[in-house]
Amino acid sequence: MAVIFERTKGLLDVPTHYCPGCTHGVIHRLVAESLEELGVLDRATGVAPVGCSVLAYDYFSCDMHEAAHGRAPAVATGIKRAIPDSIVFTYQGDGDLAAIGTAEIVHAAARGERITTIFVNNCIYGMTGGQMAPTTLPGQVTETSPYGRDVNTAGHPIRVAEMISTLDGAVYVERVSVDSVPNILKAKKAIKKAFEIQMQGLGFTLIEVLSTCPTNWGLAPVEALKWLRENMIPYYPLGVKKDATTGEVK
Amino acid sequence: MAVIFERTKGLLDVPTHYCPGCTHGVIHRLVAESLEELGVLDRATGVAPVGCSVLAYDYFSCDMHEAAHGRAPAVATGIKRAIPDSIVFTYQGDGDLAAIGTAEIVHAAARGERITTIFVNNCIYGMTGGQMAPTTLPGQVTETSPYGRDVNTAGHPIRVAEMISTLDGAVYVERVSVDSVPNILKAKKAIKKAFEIQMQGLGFTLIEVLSTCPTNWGLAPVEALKWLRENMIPYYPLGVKKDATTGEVK
Amino acid sequence: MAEKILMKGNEAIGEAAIHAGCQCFFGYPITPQTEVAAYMARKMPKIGRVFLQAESEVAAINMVYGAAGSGVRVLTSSSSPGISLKAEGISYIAGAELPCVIINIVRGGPGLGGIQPAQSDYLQATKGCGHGDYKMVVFAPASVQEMVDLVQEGFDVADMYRTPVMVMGDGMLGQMMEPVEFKERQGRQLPSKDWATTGLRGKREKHNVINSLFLKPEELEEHNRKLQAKYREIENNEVKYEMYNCEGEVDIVIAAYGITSRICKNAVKMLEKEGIKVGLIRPITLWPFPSKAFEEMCGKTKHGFISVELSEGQMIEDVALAVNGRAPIHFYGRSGGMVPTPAEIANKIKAIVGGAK
Amino acid sequence: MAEKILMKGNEAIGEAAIHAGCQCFFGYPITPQTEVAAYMARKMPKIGRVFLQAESEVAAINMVYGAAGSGVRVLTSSSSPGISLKAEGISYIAGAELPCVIINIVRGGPGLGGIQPAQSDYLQATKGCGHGDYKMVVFAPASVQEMVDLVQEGFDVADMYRTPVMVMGDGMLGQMMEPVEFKERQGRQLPSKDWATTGLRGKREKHNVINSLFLKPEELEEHNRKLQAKYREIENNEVKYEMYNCEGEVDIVIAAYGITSRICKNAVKMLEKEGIKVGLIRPITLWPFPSKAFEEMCGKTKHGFISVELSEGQMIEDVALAVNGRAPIHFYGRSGGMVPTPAEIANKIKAIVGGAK
Amino acid sequence: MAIAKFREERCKGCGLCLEVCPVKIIGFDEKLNAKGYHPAAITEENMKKCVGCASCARICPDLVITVEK
Amino acid sequence: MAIAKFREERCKGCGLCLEVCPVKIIGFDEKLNAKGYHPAAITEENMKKCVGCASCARICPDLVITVEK
Amino acid sequence: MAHQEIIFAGFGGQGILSMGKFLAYAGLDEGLNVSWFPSYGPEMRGGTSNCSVIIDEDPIGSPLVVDASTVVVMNRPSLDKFESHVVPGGLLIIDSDLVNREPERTDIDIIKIPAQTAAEEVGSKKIANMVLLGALVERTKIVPMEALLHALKAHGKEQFYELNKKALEKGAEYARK
Amino acid sequence: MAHQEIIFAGFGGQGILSMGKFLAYAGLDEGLNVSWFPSYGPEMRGGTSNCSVIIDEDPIGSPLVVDASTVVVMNRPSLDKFESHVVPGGLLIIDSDLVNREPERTDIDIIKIPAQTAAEEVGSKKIANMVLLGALVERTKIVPMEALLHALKAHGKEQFYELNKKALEKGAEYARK
Ligand SMILES: Cc1ncc(C[n+]2csc(CCOP(=O)(O)OP(=O)(O)O)c2C)c(N)n1
Ligand SMILES: Cc1ncc(C[n+]2csc(CCOP(=O)(O)OP(=O)(O)O)c2C)c(N)n1
Ligand code: SF4
Ligand code: SF4
Ligand code: SF4
Ligand code: SF4
Ligand code: SF4
Ligand code: SF4
Ligand SMILES: [Mg+2]
Ligand SMILES: [Mg+2]
Repeated sequence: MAVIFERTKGLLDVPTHYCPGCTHGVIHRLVAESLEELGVLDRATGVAPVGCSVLAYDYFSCDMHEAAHGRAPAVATGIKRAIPDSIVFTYQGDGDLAAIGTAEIVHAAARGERITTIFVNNCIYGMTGGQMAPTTLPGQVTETSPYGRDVNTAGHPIRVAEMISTLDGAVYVERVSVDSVPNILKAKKAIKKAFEIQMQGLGFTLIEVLSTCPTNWGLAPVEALKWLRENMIPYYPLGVKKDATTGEVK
Repeated sequence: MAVIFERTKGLLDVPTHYCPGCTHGVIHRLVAESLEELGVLDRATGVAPVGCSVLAYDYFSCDMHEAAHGRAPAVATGIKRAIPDSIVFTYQGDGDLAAIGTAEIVHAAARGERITTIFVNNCIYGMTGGQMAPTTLPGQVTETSPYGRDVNTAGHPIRVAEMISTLDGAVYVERVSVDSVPNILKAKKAIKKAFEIQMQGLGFTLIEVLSTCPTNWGLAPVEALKWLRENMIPYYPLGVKKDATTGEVK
Repeated sequence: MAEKILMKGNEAIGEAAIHAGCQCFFGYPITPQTEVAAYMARKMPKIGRVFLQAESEVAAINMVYGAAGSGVRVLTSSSSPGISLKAEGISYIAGAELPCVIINIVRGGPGLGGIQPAQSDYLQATKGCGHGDYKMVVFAPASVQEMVDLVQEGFDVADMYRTPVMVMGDGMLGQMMEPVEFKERQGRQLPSKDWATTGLRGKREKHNVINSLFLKPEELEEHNRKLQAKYREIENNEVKYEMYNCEGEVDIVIAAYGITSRICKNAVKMLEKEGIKVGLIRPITLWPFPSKAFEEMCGKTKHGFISVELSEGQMIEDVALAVNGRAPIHFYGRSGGMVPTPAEIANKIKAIVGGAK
Repeated sequence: MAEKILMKGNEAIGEAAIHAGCQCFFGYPITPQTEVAAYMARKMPKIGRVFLQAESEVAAINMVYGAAGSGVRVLTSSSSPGISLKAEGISYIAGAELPCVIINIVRGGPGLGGIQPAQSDYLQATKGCGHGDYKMVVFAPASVQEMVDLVQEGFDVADMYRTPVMVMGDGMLGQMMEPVEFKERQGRQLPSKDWATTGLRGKREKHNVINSLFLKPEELEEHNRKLQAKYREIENNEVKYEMYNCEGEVDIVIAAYGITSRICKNAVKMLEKEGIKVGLIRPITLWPFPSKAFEEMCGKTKHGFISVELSEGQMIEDVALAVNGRAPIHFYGRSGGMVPTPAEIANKIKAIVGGAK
Repeated sequence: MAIAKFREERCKGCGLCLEVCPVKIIGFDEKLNAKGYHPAAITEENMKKCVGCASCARICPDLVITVEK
Repeated sequence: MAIAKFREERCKGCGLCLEVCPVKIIGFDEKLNAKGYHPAAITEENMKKCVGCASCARICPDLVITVEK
Repeated sequence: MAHQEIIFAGFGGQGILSMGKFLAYAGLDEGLNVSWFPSYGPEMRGGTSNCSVIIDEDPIGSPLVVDASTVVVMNRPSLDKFESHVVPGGLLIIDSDLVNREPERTDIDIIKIPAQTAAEEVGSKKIANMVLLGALVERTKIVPMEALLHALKAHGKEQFYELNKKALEKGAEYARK
Repeated sequence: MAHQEIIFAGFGGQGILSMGKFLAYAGLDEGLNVSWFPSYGPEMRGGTSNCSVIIDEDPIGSPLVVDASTVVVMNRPSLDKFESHVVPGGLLIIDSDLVNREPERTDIDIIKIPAQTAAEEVGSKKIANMVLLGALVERTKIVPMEALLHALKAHGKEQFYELNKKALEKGAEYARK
């Protein structure tokens, strides 16, 4: 019998601390598999954020940094500049990347930093117990938008992939989702492609991954997938936002 | 004889510290005239940045704050939220707004903060003696890009107006120039319109003004106007980038 | 007398600020103080006041600058790494002489550290949070009730002296519930905020400017001398502390603040039973530090002092400065979220004073 | 011996770092240290090394974190407000035990303050720049040559102890030109950086992790104890200072560092002529502070000590801690960019010691 | 014939695999695992229906499942 | 007839007004002002040619010029 | 004996925190010093939840209970974690419906209550926590049952009062057995 | 008298900073302690420029010159600002082509040189600074002229050496007058 699916060597064989059904775990796998398949685990360094995935450094089998909240792109820049042939990625949540780390992600992209950012958008601050994120949907109830996000006072959600696409240094930007198996397959393809572009030294790549937070959304894991599908995807349309390797900008 | 042109009451009657021919002075006038003409000098508060215009607080006749480098949009947010009927503007350079202050401007825009940002883009850090700014043009020689900005290592210039236009909370975004009298007249119109939109409470407004730095560009003032025209405008196209009051997005 | 209710420290902070007339709250989530923001998010909009989650701690402190400069009472809250990010902003606020209240619910450091209770930001708060010659008033409550009282007092002191005030708790004080009551307060007579940027509104001739820049050295020095004079005034008028069991001669005097002081009190009681008399000085203001209380005890303690901290030796410097060589100073500290038991502290003290008399 | 050339302090810093093998520079412009970055921008690309102007000081210090974690020598440079912004990052670097050199060319504060020379970040550098229980080594050169030497030494000390090292100058030292030579240095025997994230590269089984998070209090405390042990070792081995005119009995001892110490030396000479004997202790490491030098002088000074600073009284705390009540301590400070003349200092001292003998 | 093997002690009982299995053969075990969850499992009977699509494995956030064919 | 009045002591001699004047009547004064610049000025002769367009005033960064017509 | 240090522990959603809160309120109403302190932070993510409650005539030091006079556990991991924290002679209350092992301690007082079953009998599994709390108060007498009921009335949801009261009584019965 | 404190002042672009630098280099070559310190910051924006140079046998304290043994000014604002900084008996050197007023001090040595004219005679107005520097060295003897020439050769641009040398000599002539 042939093995059709088994655990990637890109992840250490340890249990994770994620809540049941949290899709952080799926995204970890996609990143790790990509690195393994591209044969670069040996020269890869990942940067974990501050957020639920803070302990990612305990899960990925390649070298890892734990960065200050929001600063992963700057840390990754330091790593890449110090060791230019390394393959460097940041793994960041929406609080980390789209709130406190806005300047760092914009400038890493503008500089065309040869790194890959995996941006996990779950519309909430998971780690700290469910506060509003810059990506929280209008009307969404969170700890700090208890009456639903009021765009009048709390502002409008940021579409990160679209914003980053306006920057010349960003060469590949795609938004994917892990709400279903077909979408997971597409997400994998996008992540792998981003790393390939990094290996070619073409510039900055970012994959925004729509992800669930069953715990702070107050939904069962399967319900959370549905909520993502029905609420997030309409606001955050999937697809390639920019592909400078082909000249495509959407 | 009728007075055709005289000094606005929006500016105090004091000499400025700007270098000869520096167009910061022109932009000050346009802002001050707009406030005066709209009759809001009395309830206006401006926020000066850190940059050559740091002393703007000594020039505008309305109440003023001097903000930390890059943080003017946050300071302005504090002022506007504290006193909602005030008319609040930030006056910021390209180092201030597009480098260190990236997160603050993006989020003020995303929140649809009812403030007006005057963004003075002169492709350089004037105050500190001519270092590279995020808006410095490819190949441009500065103190920190002595061999010309190499986009390969220093990255690509950021088109702020375009980037901010991707944010839902930004309702009016235009890029103007003060390199000629006709353009100055257009710039004035844009600035005034931005304040009008603020008065209507519609959201965030930003006017990017292309400006000169004869001193650090190493050019005579008149040459500097020409340099702006020939080098900056092609890279930073003028015009309305977004007008949500009409639904226009370019 | 108001009714006593059980409240979490973090929520009590929010309610106290509301009672004090706080008009704006700007913050960014961080454990273990997230409930402050959550509470304000629920309450402030209901009473027509401002709750705004900033994009970062840096933005939050600068929003505070803007609102404080506009003349309203404003609060921000964070925990250790977030406070480090506010350092520049706090220095600006001090430089521009703006009143505001800043909460630090301290967690273990350095770096990302941990999220459990700690007191390892003492030196940052009292000495070096930000560049330049400035000080901020630092309150260290030891109970949820005191948290409430000091937040309210903090707004008064801030307005009185045009200075930032930090109220520093720890993860335990922030997370625990205790009975609190919101008493009617006798507020101070406060100066009017005629310096605030409210817009001229036809009431003023000259524009108001909020600023910390003084390009001419003579002017910047003058400004600094003015700040220093204010700090001396605060040192003269605003020191707060508690002395416990300090009557007569004692074997040793504990210095402890915040949650640690409560544990120390239990240790004092344990030792009392063993015939060891231990005094306790509990600084309530960490800056200005209650040096006089220590001076007073120098001649009355057999074995000197012991600084007990949830840190690796920070307040001990201020104790040493106050004692100034007149008595030995010992130390007992835990860190990283470890909290000592009264027995541990008692044992340490017994080792110093040599067991029961 | 290498040739002596005239060099600006700021440029000498850059050249010294290059000599020390610094592979990456990350910085953000700020007066009065912009020449450091400008120099690196000119030189580093030519020798295949990295110059990168970051988008902010916050980004710069986190780039330093990344590069230091990757095992290369890395430098960043800023001035007061910029250092405040780096506070969180420095705490992370200390927590993750990464070696790097940080330059602070101090200007007047607080807030935006001014751009003229000052020493008002002493407490920030030595006590409270960032949250948590950590220390960084702080060098205070007094000449451009010493700036060069200490930047080079700084990289060694950083690598030796896996710790951030700050080299703290002021606007004057940064802007002035003096003769310097770049000597062949006898480097230290340094531990290998087997902890660096170079990629596994088939050479390691286990991945390397750069991190400052320890969620379990026991582990965070253990980590803190390890850091403290390292700090004690540094205190034992790395104190540097100069004693000038301290032989025999003296009327008073000046404590002064950096540029101020040079002015004080001139004051010492002036007073000598008037028959007043003044010693000078010049701390070269501000942390660890040369307490022993002060202890040594306690019995040999008639009128105690005087701390002379370009600040409103910061180093005086460390002087007091070292002297510990054994002698009186006086103070003379200027601030905001004001720099005293030798005569001013001499006058102050005469007022204390009561004129010539 | 295909087999989906579950590493029971790693399962958090989230149910995502149940949802995506095209032949709906995955259920929860009655007993709790060491983590305190009812782990996903396939009865011997049901296993025969497995088409080896690996959907379950692909959506499992905890890498509980290996699929062979 | 139009008049452009120059507030000489404020002029920094940048020359922008010279450049934009449609009738090119503005020149620099020989003497230095207190700031040390040769201030812009219009001779009495030239003033007659002023069309009162205020272009000079609009581009002057230092608000040196008032225009009347 | 007006000094009790209690740990309540179980899964999130079982009402662990509110159990502690009502007890603390009852203590407060009795004029005693009280404190309540939850575990916080990422360990919550594992789904566990616990809190410390102290009721004392004297002022309270640390609100964190290490040596507990009483421990109430509502799942197996909590028993594993906290069994050792009961002081000799102290009390351990176990929801025996949810905990599938016997305690090992022999030097303490142990009450095993099939709280889920008992609560369901009263009306809803959701109030199993109240059953256990009833047992605690009955056995320790730390506060009068009336004080607890008063706290429930004053600080709980009106509509659950009667149900909760029944659950408390049911628990008290078990404690009297 | 190997202790001189000199202020050079004028507009940016007049070579104020390099005048000081060459002098400092000459001092260095003579084995003396030297320091050079420019004014910095936004006042530069006004177009003014100045630097302090100290040459001393003893170690140098502050590099900022307040009480100058010599002041060299190349514009009117600099004369206004620094005339009072010359110590009694000190030296004031003025580019009389650019400074349109007489100095007020009578207790000091004053050399007025039409340096622009003199420089133009030598070859270019741009080296007026060197004319003034020549006068300074000649009058003060702070360093031998040879040392200055050596500094120019070692640290200046090759192609300007001869011109500069002539300018220095021209200045020296004025000082000898
Ligand atoms: C400087 C700083 N500010 C705030 C925090 C607290 N904090 C930790 S994680 C987090 C947000 C995490 O949200 P997100 O990035 O969306 O990641 P998720 O947990 O949702 O995966 C915050 C605000 C911190 N650790 N440091
Ligand atoms: C935190 C901090 N970093 C850096 C500086 C130094 N600084 C002052 S102005 C400036 C840049 C100004 O450039 P820009 O914003 O483009 O304004 P301009 O002078 O060109 O008008 C910098 C980096 C500072 N004052 N504070
Ligand atoms: S809190 Fe949300 S994002 Fe974090 S691990 Fe749990 S489900 Fe995932
Ligand atoms: S330096 Fe440039 S931007 Fe600044 S005042 Fe001078 S010309 Fe204007
Ligand atoms: S491999 Fe496919 S058919 Fe088999 S159990 Fe998994 S999801 Fe079901
Ligand atoms: S998806 Fe994985 S963790 Fe979830 S129930 Fe299935 S096997 Fe268990
Ligand atoms: S008003 Fe017009 S015509 Fe008259 S001087 Fe000015 S620019 Fe020239
Ligand atoms: S534009 Fe204004 S400052 Fe410039 S030369 Fe004309 S009048 Fe003078
Ligand atoms: Mg998130
Ligand atoms: Mg600029």
